[in-house]
Amino acid sequence: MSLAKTDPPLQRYSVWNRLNHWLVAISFVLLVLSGLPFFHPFFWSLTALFGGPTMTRILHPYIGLFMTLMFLVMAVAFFKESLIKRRDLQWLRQIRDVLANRDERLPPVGKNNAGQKLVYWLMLGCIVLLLVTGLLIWQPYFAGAVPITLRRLASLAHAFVAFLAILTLIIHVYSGIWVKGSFQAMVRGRVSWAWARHHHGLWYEEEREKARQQRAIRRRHDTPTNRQESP
Amino acid sequence: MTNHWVDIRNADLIIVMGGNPAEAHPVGFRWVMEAREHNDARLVVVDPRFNRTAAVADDYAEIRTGTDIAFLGGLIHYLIENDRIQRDYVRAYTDASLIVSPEFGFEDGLFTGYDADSGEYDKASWQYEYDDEGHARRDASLEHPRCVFQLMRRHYSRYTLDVVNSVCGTPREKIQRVWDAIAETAAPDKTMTFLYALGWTQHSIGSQIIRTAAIVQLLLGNMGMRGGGVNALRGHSNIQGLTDLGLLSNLLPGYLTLPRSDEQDYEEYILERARPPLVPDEVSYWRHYERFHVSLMKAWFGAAAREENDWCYDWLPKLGTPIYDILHTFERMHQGEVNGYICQGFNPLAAFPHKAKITASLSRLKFLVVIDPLRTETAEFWKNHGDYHDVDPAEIDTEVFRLPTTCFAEEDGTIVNSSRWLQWFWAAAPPPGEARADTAIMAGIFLRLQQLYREEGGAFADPLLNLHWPYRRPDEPSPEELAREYNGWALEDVRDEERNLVIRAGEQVEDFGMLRADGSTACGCWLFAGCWTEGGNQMVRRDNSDPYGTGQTLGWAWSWPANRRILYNRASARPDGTPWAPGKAVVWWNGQRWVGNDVPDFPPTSAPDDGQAPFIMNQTGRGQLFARDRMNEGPFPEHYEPFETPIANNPLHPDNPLAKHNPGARVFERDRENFGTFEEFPHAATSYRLTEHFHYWTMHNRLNAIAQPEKFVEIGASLAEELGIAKGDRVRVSSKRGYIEAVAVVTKRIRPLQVAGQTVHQVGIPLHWGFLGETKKSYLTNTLTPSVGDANTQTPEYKSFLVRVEKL
Amino acid sequence: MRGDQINLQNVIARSATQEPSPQERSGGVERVTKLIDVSRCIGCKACQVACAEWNDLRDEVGNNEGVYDNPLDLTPDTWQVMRFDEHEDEQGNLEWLIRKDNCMHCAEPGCLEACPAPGAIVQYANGIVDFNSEHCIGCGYCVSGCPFDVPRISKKDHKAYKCTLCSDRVFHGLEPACVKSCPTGSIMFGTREEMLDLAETRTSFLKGRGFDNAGVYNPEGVDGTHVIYVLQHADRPGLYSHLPEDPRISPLVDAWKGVTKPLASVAIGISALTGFVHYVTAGPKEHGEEDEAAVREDDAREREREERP
Amino acid sequence: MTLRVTRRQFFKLGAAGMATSSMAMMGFAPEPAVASIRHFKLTGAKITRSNCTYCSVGCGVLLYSRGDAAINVVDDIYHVEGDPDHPVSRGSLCPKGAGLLDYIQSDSRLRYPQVREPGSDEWRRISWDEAFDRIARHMKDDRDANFVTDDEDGNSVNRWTTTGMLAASASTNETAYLTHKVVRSLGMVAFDNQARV
Repeated sequence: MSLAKTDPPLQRYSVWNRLNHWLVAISFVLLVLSGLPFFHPFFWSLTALFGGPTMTRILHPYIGLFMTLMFLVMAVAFFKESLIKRRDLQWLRQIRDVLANRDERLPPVGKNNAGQKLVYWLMLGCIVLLLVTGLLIWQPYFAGAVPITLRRLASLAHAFVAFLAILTLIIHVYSGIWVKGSFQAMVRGRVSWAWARHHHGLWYEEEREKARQQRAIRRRHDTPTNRQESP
Repeated sequence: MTNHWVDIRNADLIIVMGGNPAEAHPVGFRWVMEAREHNDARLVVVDPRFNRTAAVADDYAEIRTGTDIAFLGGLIHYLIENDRIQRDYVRAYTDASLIVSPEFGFEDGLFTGYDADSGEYDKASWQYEYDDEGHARRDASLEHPRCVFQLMRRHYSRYTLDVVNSVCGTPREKIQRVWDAIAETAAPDKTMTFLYALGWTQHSIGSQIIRTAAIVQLLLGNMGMRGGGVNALRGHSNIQGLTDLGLLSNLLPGYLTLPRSDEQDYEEYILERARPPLVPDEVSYWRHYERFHVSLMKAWFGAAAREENDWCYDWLPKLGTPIYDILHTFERMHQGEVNGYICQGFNPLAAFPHKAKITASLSRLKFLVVIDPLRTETAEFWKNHGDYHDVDPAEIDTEVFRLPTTCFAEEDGTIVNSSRWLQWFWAAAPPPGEARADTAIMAGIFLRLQQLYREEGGAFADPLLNLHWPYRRPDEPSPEELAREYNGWALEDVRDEERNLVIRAGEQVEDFGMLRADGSTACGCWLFAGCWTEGGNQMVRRDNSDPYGTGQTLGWAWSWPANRRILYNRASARPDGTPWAPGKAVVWWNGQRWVGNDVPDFPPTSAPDDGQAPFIMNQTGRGQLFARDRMNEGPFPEHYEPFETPIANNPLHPDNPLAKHNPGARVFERDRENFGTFEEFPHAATSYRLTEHFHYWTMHNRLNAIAQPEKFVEIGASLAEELGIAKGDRVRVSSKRGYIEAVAVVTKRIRPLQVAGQTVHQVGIPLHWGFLGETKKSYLTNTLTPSVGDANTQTPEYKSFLVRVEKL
Repeated sequence: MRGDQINLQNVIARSATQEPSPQERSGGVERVTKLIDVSRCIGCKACQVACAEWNDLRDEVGNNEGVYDNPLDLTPDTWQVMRFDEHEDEQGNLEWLIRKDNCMHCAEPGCLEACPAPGAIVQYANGIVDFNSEHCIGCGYCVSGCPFDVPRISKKDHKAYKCTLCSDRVFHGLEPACVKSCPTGSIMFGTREEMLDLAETRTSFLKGRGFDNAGVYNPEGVDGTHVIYVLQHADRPGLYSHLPEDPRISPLVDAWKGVTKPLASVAIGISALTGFVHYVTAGPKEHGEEDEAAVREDDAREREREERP
Repeated sequence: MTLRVTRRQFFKLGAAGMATSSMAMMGFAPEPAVASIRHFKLTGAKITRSNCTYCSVGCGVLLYSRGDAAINVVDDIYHVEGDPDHPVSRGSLCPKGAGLLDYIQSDSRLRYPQVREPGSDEWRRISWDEAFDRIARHMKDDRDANFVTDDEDGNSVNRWTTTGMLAASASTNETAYLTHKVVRSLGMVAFDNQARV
């Protein structure tokens, strides 16, 4: 039996959202793998994954450009739901409860919790910086024209920001694994009503409201005979 | 050079004037640096430009181009009046004490005997006063009013500090500083060397500038000394050798001279040249002239040269005019009097003055043969190269042959460096394509000619039909055969006065002393006798040991004459035979003979008591302060303005137009029309070489093209400001004869000078770059230079002319 | 200077390599140094040409820009240039200061510190800092690392190039090409000790000729260089075409390449580990039965409300 | 049912991660970073002692050529360097001397005889025989037509003034001597070399 049949009922991410996210995710991982060797020789042998050191040097910036593009698209799509609200601050204050899984004490959360929003903004910031600094030290295209001090600054910044980005990524990935169902959500795009109610109470209410209205509309047009099952 | 490269390190003072060794002879210049470091020597540069030599000099003085006689004349005045000369040396080793004929005189810039109409001197009065034996009268006290010393003193009394300052434009204190430094070397244990090059020769008064330097050195007792001398830093690698071998219109090998048309009698020809001593018992070595001459004729014409036919005296061409120099030849060519011309490794279109005239002249030739390893502008003078050389091939009917020859790396042979060393070198690879050695090319042409004359007969064929041609491969004489030939060999057993065998028939001569005038010896160049003896090729010797630490390295190669490294080195010892100073000793008398760290340039057993003087080639045995009739514009050097001068008249003779320029200079009427005036062309220009390039060769080398890629001119900052020129701007430099365009190098290193109450700006124009090769295409500098030459050498005045600089 | 230096184990440092280089055999190896006495330099460019000839470099034929300098600057094909400066002092005395500019072969090479490619930059026991083109990846970090702005990235192969101090000649017991060619003895070569002594001699000579501030340029900031200058005005290196007063590896580069690298690497490791530990201790975040129940209640409530006529 | 990652599965993930990195550390170990010196280009070269023929210092130079002059090889000079034995140059060279290689190998070197016919705008390759024949013919015709045996004063002068020659002061003494010998035997007087300028 195909998974589709047993797919949870509630749509969380559209196909495009998911595709977009995973393209970003993959290129980000590639960037980490191709970037780390230049960051510290301990990771040098990762260059073997990209057809040798020079190839790695050549590929890294192009992957970077691609990821930036993908990310910006995603950033636009997720912009609204990533705006930080007052209640998010409260959620953050209770971060200990979050980590200790004392979810019942937490204030209700919208489509995204404060953590996810932070990841959004951190990544946005990092990636813009990485783009700029990356361009400044890009051999053989731009570096030559950049004053040496700026080039040094850029190299330093690029390394540091990349470090931040990687940390953010690790947190992001871990949360995906830690919060059951969210991984699936990004894979198949759907979650169960229960999952929604637990992790994103407010969003759950919104979705139910939407569902009610849809049913109302349907009732006005439909004959009683072919009435559908409730959600 | 009277001395040699390494000997420079023995100097206490190095005066670089009329040269730029750091730029033109960097490796030789090493020994200047050694002198500074190891001999605590000072280096002083006097030059129109603060050049690369000045960059490492202890002192520098700017000077207006072409005024060196004034600068040095003033020095002579200063040395004499302040008694800062080496009196013992002057009295014993120069002609200072000789008394000059009462007819001799000098007035308002002209010496006695000048004929304003012909523009020539009658030199009869330029002589000493002789006694009945034909010996010059002397006054050892140097007090006699007509002795050379007093005449010279009077002559240069006009050259005061003020006059020199106003003629040269050099600031007073700088002049004084340089004079003082030089005066220091009047001490017997101090020597100064003059390093000069074409910055002195390429003036209408070039030879006399050098004469003035020689006078200074004689007064200071610096001739024949270690670290002394008047040292010509010759330009090309073998220009010394070609001069020694006499490849000049009026010479034969070894500074023998061609007869004039009026010298119809062989005896007279020899007598004129085999000069008797003018002071009793002096060596006057030229009295052996006939030995050298006859040996040369035997080398050239072999058995055909016999006493009966005066050793083929008739076969030698006789000169109709004193000299068929290049200015003379191109003047005739310009008038269509020359039909054929052969350029063997020479690029006259680029190298001769007034390019427009050269182009026109070459265009009037029937045929031109260019023998060269490289493409040259001359070979392509008929080709249109746009702005750089705008001609119409269709209008040029000259038939041009271009023959490829080997370069040094592809041939064996010797060249003579400035130290007079004959150094043998070996080929490392075959020539490119079909290129052939110059010897093979000369032989090839000659043998065809000979064949034609044999078959068809023709004008005066005897000399070429009988030319001695003993080479195993007639079409390609080997360097070894030729070297052995110019060294000389015995045709019969040679015996001395006591009938002792000197050398056997068939043997190579050991030195020119073995040559004879009776036809028993043959020698292609007496000066080189000893370079290839029975002991073998002396020029390949590579023993660089220097046992005395004097740098003579007598075991390295072979130096003419007789492997001597310092000429006139007898003068390094006092009349009594002991060295003037231990540190400067070269040769000394050990009781039986002359010995030392160099080969004595003196009869080895002539005891000091015999009183023979050191300058054995001169009839007086002495250094000539007074040149007698040997110079064309006078016995004492006098300052004359360049033919294109930035000032109105000769400050020394403002009222005598005849004495404005050198009265004896080589100049043709038609060229005078092409001289510019300072009203029209206000800037004094001088041309020169850069270290990155060598004339017009290295622009064909990528490496040198990279190091200095494009033609530029050097302009002083103040002039540039006046004309609104910034560094890197393109400028046009025009003279009466044409214009060039180049990049402006604006520099603080050329300063405006105050000359005769006016400001003179000088402009520097490197001579490199042309319209061929790897560098950026450019105009030829000699588009600008004037066609006028020195009175004695006819060397063109490349170093002083007038231009106008404009921003483009 | 010694033939045995050709032994490639005589290495002080290699770029981007943690494990120490074999050094036991460096025992008898003398450090070499090139001395450039600016006061003796005539700017003839013999060294420049000899360098290009020996290293088989042929740069483009440029233009004249109104100065004697040519090529104007270092390029991948020009590993040294002569820089000409006309300096007029307060008294109006003119000096033509000509400096041979090339890699200084620092004892603490910024290029080597910055280079991420293992073995692309090597510092031999004799002090020569050499670029090893096979390992160069053309990232240009050496350019950022160099306090003297020496390395240049080639347009042809996108690799970094600079003066090698003729490592090939030196390892075969010869002096560098530029040194051999120098006509005036402005460039000298020998062991570090010999050259430092000679530098002192030359300095005192200059002081004797009135250059009171003559001195040796052997900057401490990079722990000394294996190319040292004798300057007439050691108090003002800037006079010589902006020779750095006190060159040192930029703090930026240090920050970027120094401790941050290992620390950051560790931090990344730790953060991953933390997640692991947290998962094991706190366990996953899951919704429970109560949520399912609540949802069912909501369903029921709504259905009821909607089916009410 | 929802996809659940059990603890066991999580360990697998971690293991995989470790694997990738350790694989990189060991599996794909890159070539060891060995220091390599450029090959010494003079090894086995033939060395010929020579003299620079630019200026009059006469520096000793060593010409390094490929090929050992064996019958089957055409030697090729590929490096020039100063001769340390030479008392004047002691191994040093000026920028011209240091660049001698590019003179020897210059693209401007001539490879075969050429002629430019009157009015023509181009060079034409010819054989040495043709060159020598034509030049000799020109010279003889001019000499026979214009040779002066006696001047207007009746002096026997035997000179040829209508064809002149410039000799090369960079050529060897041997060339110079032979040239002078030939030139004077023809009675030529318009004859100079760079010493004149």
